[in-house]
Amino acid sequence: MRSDSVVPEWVARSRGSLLRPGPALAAFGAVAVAFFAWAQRYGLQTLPARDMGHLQKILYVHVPSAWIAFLSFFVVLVAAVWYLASRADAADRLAASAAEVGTLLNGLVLVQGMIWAKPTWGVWWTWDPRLTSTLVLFLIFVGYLALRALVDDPERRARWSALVGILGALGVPVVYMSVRWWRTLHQVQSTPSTMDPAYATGLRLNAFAVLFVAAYLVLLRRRVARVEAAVEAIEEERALRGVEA
Amino acid sequence: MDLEVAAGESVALAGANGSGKTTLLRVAATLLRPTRGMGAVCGHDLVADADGARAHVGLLAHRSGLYEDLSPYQNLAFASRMLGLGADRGTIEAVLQRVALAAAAHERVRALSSGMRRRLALGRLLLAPRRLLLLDEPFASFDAGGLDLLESVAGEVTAAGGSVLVATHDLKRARRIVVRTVWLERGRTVQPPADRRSVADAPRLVGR
Amino acid sequence: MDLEVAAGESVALAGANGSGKTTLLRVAATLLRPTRGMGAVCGHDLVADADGARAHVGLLAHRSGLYEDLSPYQNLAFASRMLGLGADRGTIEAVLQRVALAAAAHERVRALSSGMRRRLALGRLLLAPRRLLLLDEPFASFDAGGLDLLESVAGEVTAAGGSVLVATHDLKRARRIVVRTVWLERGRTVQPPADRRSVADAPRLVGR
Amino acid sequence: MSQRSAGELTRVLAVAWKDVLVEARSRANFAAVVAFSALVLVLFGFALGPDEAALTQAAAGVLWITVIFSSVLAFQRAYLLELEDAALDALLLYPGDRRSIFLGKMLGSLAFVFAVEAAVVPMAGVLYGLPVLTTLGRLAPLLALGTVGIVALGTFYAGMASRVRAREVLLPLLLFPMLAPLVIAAVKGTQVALAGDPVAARVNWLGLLAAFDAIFLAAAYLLYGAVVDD
Amino acid sequence: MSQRSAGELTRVLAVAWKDVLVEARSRANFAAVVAFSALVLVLFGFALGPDEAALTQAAAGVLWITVIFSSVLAFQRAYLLELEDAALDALLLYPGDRRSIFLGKMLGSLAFVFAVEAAVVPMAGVLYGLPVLTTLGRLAPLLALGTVGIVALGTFYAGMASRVRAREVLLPLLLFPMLAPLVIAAVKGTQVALAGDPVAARVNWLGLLAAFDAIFLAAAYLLYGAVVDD
Ligand code: HEM
Ligand SMILES: Nc1ncnc2c1ncn2[C@@H]1O[C@H](COP(=O)(O)OP(=O)(O)OP(=O)(O)O)[C@@H](O)[C@H]1O
Ligand SMILES: Nc1ncnc2c1ncn2[C@@H]1O[C@H](COP(=O)(O)OP(=O)(O)OP(=O)(O)O)[C@@H](O)[C@H]1O
Ligand SMILES: [Mg+2]
Ligand SMILES: [Mg+2]
Repeated sequence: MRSDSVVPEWVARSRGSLLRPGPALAAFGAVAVAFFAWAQRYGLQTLPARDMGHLQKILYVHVPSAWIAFLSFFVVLVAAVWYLASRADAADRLAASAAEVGTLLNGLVLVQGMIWAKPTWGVWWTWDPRLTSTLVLFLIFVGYLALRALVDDPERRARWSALVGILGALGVPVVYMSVRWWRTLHQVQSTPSTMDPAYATGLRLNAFAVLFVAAYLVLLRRRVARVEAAVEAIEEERALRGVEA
Repeated sequence: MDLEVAAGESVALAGANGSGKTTLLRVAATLLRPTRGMGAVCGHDLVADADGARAHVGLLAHRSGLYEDLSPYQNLAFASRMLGLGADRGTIEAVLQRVALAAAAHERVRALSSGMRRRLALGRLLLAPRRLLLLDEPFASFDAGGLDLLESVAGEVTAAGGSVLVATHDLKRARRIVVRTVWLERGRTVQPPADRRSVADAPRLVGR
Repeated sequence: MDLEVAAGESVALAGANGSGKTTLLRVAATLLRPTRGMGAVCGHDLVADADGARAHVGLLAHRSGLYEDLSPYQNLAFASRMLGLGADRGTIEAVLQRVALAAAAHERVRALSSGMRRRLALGRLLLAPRRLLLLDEPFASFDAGGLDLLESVAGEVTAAGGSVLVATHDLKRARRIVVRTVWLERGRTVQPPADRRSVADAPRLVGR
Repeated sequence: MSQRSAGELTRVLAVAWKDVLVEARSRANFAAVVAFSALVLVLFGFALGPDEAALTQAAAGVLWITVIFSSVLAFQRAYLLELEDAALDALLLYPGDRRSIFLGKMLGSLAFVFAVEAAVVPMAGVLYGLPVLTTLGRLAPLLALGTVGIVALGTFYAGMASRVRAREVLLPLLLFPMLAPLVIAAVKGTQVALAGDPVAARVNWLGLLAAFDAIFLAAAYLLYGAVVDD
Repeated sequence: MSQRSAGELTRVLAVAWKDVLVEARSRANFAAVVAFSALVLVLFGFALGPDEAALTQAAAGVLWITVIFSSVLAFQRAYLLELEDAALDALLLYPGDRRSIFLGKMLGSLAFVFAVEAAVVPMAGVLYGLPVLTTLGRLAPLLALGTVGIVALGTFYAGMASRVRAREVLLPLLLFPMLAPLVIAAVKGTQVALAGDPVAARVNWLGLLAAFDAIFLAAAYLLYGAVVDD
């Protein structure tokens, strides 16, 4: 009986460096972070003079974060469909990683927005359609992550979270439209929908920067997920063997 | 592991606590999906054709799967409808008679003793013919009459060309039912399994 | 009914399904109040001095009474504290060792097999000395090692002058533990009982 | 094929009927949910009152929140029933289409929630002074469509949530954010029906509810097989 | 006597610690309750909004209803825990005063609900624009006293209702009528604390809450033995 046979070969090979990213991933991460720093600097330097107030600077993290969060949720949808079609563990790990990164970015959008809203609008929060639907979207994926945390069986966890991911993604446009109708019937507070073309280049650059950083995080998270799955398998094996011990 | 149960054969599963008997029965009943390996019941693959396999399998589990607030009669009537047999009064009363629950037919299941519940769960298996009977520690809770009943039910299934698989620690009693015994130990594979469900490694359960 | 268990004696309760064995054990454990009649454990009346009786009784019931999300170790530590014994690491580990659960000490109980749970429930009874051990169908789910364990636990209680009461259908196994058998049938009253709980008619359980 | 679907229909009805039967055997439960709803209505009365105008304005919202909380209780019960003695395992062992179980449980919960509403709406009418009787024709379809949406999604999510550790919490967590559009449409529609708000009336809330129901009913039905497939 | 009560104290703490431990082993559960509370707050936003004035007026009520719903979840969990594998039977078999079990379970729930409130109050402050930070000194005692009353009653009734079939539904049924006076006092007190309503301020809401707490706590403690004794 080979007692180490429960350890997948790629885990055994990595000799304790599991959680450290491999050289390719590390290089990508470094480039992503450097590009992000440069894009931020570029954005801030090219701000139109009249807007040099500190407040506007948040724009270059706020809007890209929102875009990439939405993109992450779209990845969750795709990975969920992929999982149901193929039952590939890789699909589930991608979905989980994208959901976590997306929820993180979504949370950042909310926090940044609130920090911005207090000085500009005088309140932390207002029931504006975009704000409200961002919050609901955030909560949908908090539910998704809670489900993942609460289901122990890996196969069932993958299957159920794929279902919740699909329904959640289906809900996004419905939520967005209904919140609009709910709100726009009455007076609308200044919404962040008027954008000066002067911001466009900086925004686009920063959108890519956040995209790269997010992609790095997803890849890193996926690696951790693989290790977690291996640990889960080993622990279960140990439980099975523990009986006669 | 490798297990083949022939038509008309009855087999006991033995093994220490936690050796995977219950898990194997649940895989054979399509309640768990085998992580690796494959199995089939009466030619129906357990994964690809789970629905086909289900039609032939009857499981008597640790927990009976009854509705506590309904009566034994109502529980059987529901089971009968779900099997697509309608709820014929005569049939149900005959089953209740056979498992000696006629007197308690309209009590709440909640008020029944543990053995009476097991009888009712057994009665549910009598509603339709089964090709493969899976019994998980069936000797617990039954009194002498219950054991006779169990024996005759298992006998009928094998006589009709079906098979019986009994997970138990009580091999002496099991011998009244089974013809051979299979031992499980961590799934009884030659190579140690990489997964707790590997007990399901290729359980070829062929009911016929 | 009338039942007296002497010090150092162990008695089996037999009877058909639904004859009232479980009910009697629950009355003796003070979990049910007798509708009529009375009983006492070690001189503590089951109704008037239920608290005094409880201190001497240990019950192994159909369901184990464990916390599914805690580990075996945490379950025993809690039980030990509730018994007023603190949670001494050495004692608890010794108990886990004895019931052969040391390897699973920090798993969730939810993941244990049925026999492993029964072992843990038995382990809880080992934390404090008991004068009266009530075992409800203890042979179910235990493998051979579990049965030996059960036998030695019961032997220790009787050797220390306590008593053991075993409700079971498996008299052959019970004979490894008990010295005599009492049969129940609808409460074993001379007049047929007018009440289903009348099995509790005057169960005089004297542990000493 | 048609015989097969006739068989499935029998199974759908058997599951629904069984749930109704369980409720009927413990009638206390239905009474309790109604009483619970009444108490929520009263509590809101105190929390928002004594300002009459504020109360009337909030009435539609309070009514729907009451319906949602009662429904959550109904779904949880519907599945606890199946878990108490591992009945769900037995249910999954019957041969045939497992989506019939979904439809059956949904139908059972629907009957239950409709019955609760039949008691709650008049109570809300009395407590908040709403013209529920005269507007019944417009109110009824709103209630029907709104309830179908809640029950379809709720039955779907309860099938998962009821089988995890923190089941009481997970169900609302998954369900509530998805219900946001439904709540908006239902509340607005109810306000229009009750008071005739001219601005809000420009949107076809009933149509919105119907669309919502269609999308989520279809999705839940199609995906349910994967919920119980293990 | 004093040694005996020291023993009971150990048992109280053991029960409370066990409940905290179970929560800690599934930390996700606490997060889920917090998210649930956020959802209730948002759902009310949809039901009562988008008119900001109406929302502000209703805020104190919404806050307390959120606290109550979260507490109900906590009680349900606390007792489902004991029922899952008949652990309550085992608990009742330990010698000693059974009211210690009540105190222990109450303490455990109290810890949980306080933790939830620490997250809910800031969220309500942000979403409904309440000055929770500046009025914290007046809010905290209100929250503490109100919560103790809710938890005392809830633990008592959960202990009772958990032994009955329709437990999830019976709990609120029994809980809510008793809670009504307590919640009214809490809501009114909170409104005063937040806005300084001069009329309502003439009543000593805090004193009223303290009186309710004393009554409920004493009654629940004394009666608990009878509830679990069968
Ligand atoms: C909690 C508060 C806030 C949240 C949740 C929030 C959320 C969002 C989201 C989700 C987007 C991306 C929408 C899209 O591209 O479709 C966005 C874009 C934007 N936000 Fe915010 N926001 C908040 C506060 C603010 C504030 C206070 C301002 C400035 C006064 C602001 C200015 C902008 C601008 C300029 C855009 C880009 C507009 C566009 O793409 O059309 N946001 N916000
Ligand atoms: N849901 C689960 N999650 C993780 N592990 C599990 C689960 N169910 C069972 N196991 C593990 O699988 C192993 C086999 O359990 P199983 O219930 O099949 O044993 P068994 O042979 O029926 O034992 P017993 O005789 O005690 O009933 C055990 O070690 C158990 O810990
Ligand atoms: N909670 C209850 N309410 C009403 N009747 C009950 C209740 N519990 C048990 N009974 C009835 O009391 C009788 C005795 O049941 P008990 O569980 O004591 O039997 P038992 O001898 O343990 O049987 P078994 O061998 O099947 O476990 C049964 O007829 C049962 O219907
Ligand atoms: Mg087993
Ligand atoms: Mg019994």
